[in-house]
Amino acid sequence: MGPIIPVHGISEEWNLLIAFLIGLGFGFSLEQAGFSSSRKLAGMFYGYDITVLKVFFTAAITAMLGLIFLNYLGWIDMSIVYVNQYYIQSAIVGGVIMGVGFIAGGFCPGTSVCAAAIGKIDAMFFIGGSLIGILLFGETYSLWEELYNKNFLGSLKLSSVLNMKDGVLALIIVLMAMVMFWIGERAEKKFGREDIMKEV
Amino acid sequence: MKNRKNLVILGSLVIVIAVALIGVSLKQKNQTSIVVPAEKVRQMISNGNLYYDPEDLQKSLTKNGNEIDLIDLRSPDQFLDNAITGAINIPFQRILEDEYRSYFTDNKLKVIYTDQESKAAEVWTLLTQMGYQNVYVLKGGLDYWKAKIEHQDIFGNASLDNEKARFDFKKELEGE
Amino acid sequence: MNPYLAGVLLGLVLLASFYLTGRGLGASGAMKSVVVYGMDKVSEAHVESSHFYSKYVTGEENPLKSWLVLEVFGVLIGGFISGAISGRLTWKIERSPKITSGKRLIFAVLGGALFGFGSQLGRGCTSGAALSGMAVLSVAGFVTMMAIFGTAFALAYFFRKNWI
Amino acid sequence: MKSRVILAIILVSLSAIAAILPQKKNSALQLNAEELLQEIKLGTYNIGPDQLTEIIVNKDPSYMLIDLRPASEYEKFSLPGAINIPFDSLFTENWIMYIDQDLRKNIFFTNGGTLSSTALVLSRQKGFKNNFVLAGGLNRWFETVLNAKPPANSVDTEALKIYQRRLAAQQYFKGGEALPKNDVQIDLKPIPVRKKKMVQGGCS
Repeated sequence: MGPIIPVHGISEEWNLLIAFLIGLGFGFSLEQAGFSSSRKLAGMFYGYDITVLKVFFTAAITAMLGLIFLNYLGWIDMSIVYVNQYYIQSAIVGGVIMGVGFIAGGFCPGTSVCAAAIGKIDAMFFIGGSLIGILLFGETYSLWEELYNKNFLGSLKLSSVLNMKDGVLALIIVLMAMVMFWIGERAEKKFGREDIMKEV
Repeated sequence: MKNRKNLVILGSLVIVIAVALIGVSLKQKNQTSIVVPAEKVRQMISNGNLYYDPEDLQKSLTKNGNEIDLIDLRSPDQFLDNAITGAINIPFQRILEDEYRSYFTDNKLKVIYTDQESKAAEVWTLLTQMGYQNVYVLKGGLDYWKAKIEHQDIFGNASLDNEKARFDFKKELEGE
Repeated sequence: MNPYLAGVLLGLVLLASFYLTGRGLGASGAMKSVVVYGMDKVSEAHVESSHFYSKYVTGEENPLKSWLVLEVFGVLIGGFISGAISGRLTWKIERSPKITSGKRLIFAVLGGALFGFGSQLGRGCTSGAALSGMAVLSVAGFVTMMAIFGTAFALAYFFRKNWI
Repeated sequence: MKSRVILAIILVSLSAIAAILPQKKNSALQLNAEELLQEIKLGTYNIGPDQLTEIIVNKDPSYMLIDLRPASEYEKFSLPGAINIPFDSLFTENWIMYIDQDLRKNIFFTNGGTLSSTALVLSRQKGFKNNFVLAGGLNRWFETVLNAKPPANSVDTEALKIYQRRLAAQQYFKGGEALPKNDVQIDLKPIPVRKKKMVQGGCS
């Protein structure tokens, strides 16, 4: 039963090797999706290219359904799988700051690494900026420490908050995503920018 | 027309996935999950729900043998060689096989035994964790039964309470 | 590649990560390890006294020998392989014709700094918090995702010259 | 057909199946009935009286003796270095870190061995490793080692060897030359708690 490494106590070296292999797949699929282009990424916010929306939600839903089926078949122990811890304030404030960074810089950390790999100089500057930002946070940590640790709600799952089965929530999310894809594709038609799409 | 063909292909794809999922989940049928948590079973033992007293067993066996299912968990050889009259034989190694498991599903009182208590108690723990509530272990095991009930060997050293210290450990070690 | 197909592929990679290691993907954590490593080299005392850095340094262990650093190293190689296959390897500053290269780079650094800062406060970036978090249905994942994309949408108008 | 429509059909039908499926909880570390029966069949968790003697005489530090009897009996007598975890408080928070750990091999014992065997099976079902049980308990240990009787067949050299070893052990335990009695205890440092195997994740 999975998750394989923590359950079977597999050594740290194997864990790191698998991290590298998973990273390979991650980088490959990001690049194939076209996430190595900042103008393509930013396209989502202007409606001329909603690739980000498509890839992001399709990936999240695929993994979500996969986990539900693996769990049903008894192949994975979901109590061991990491569920992100929820601190209300810091998640929202942090998310808002990241949002500003996204529209200003045109990347997020994962895609910037991927874009830097194929020679995008702006992505390399973005990575440099990220390091500066993290350093800044580390140096001024005492100012944010209270906010950072406020209102800890544990590894909260949305399905338990809404008091419904994981599968039902997944169905709702899938339906919502399909509506979003439909709206997005219509937007692509309306705001389409041939000139930009040719360049990226 | 082309669209309809695509739909058929897609529909059959979905059906194949669904069938595969159901198939895989059926294949795992021979996994019996534990329904009673370990701590609850431990409490049952502390509350004395583990044992069945041999004298009570003897009484109910002579009175009306149908009240209790007496189950010998040892091997068939041992069972043929020497067993309590009225017992049936289910080697504990095979207890989860379908034909034997069905013995435990009715509500009749079940008393299980091995030569000593401890193996029967281990199997009792498993059965109780699986949710069978009406199973008990013959206190003292077959050894006590043979010595005290069948042979009336009053002076023998067979003890009913297995967990009672049979020696004064401290005195034995430190000398007189 | 068709974006939906790429999404399924990415989802399968994420699923493999959960099945094998019990954790999702991430990126900003690796950058933090680099920062912590750098600070540790500059001033060990400073790292030990900081409530933030000290969380990520244990004994003599090199902070770079972590799961996320290796994973992001894989992203680098994986991205390169994909770029090479699809013939996209070029040195290039991607920008809208409406701004200069210099301005684009300044915005990139600025955006990077904001993203780096926010990812630490929000305990993860788009991949670690939003994507992986949503896959396990965690509230944190949905909240972070909405905060990132909502803010970016709201401010898109002011940055339009950068992109279109 | 548009790729979005294909994707929608597949994902919606899969998630509809997911919505119908009952919610299950798996536990990778806990054993199911078949696995537990396999353990009972093998019985590899049993330690015999002579093995226990060797462990005590060699002062093997990788073993920890755990007395499951009530505190009153423990105070009167226990094996050298044994700690007391009464059966009634076996899975309480105070003690669970001693039986769910990766560092030492625990040997459970009681007077008769029945309770300790059930404790072993229960802890095994909970997924705890590194636990063993003294088969037959203290009673059998005393009977076979400290009250050892010469083998009936004196030609059997193997049995004779075991008997001589037992006599030496009697000297050791009764004479109190090398090993003091039960007043010496293993230094009871708390074993580092092994929390549930949680993985780190996210970007932290």
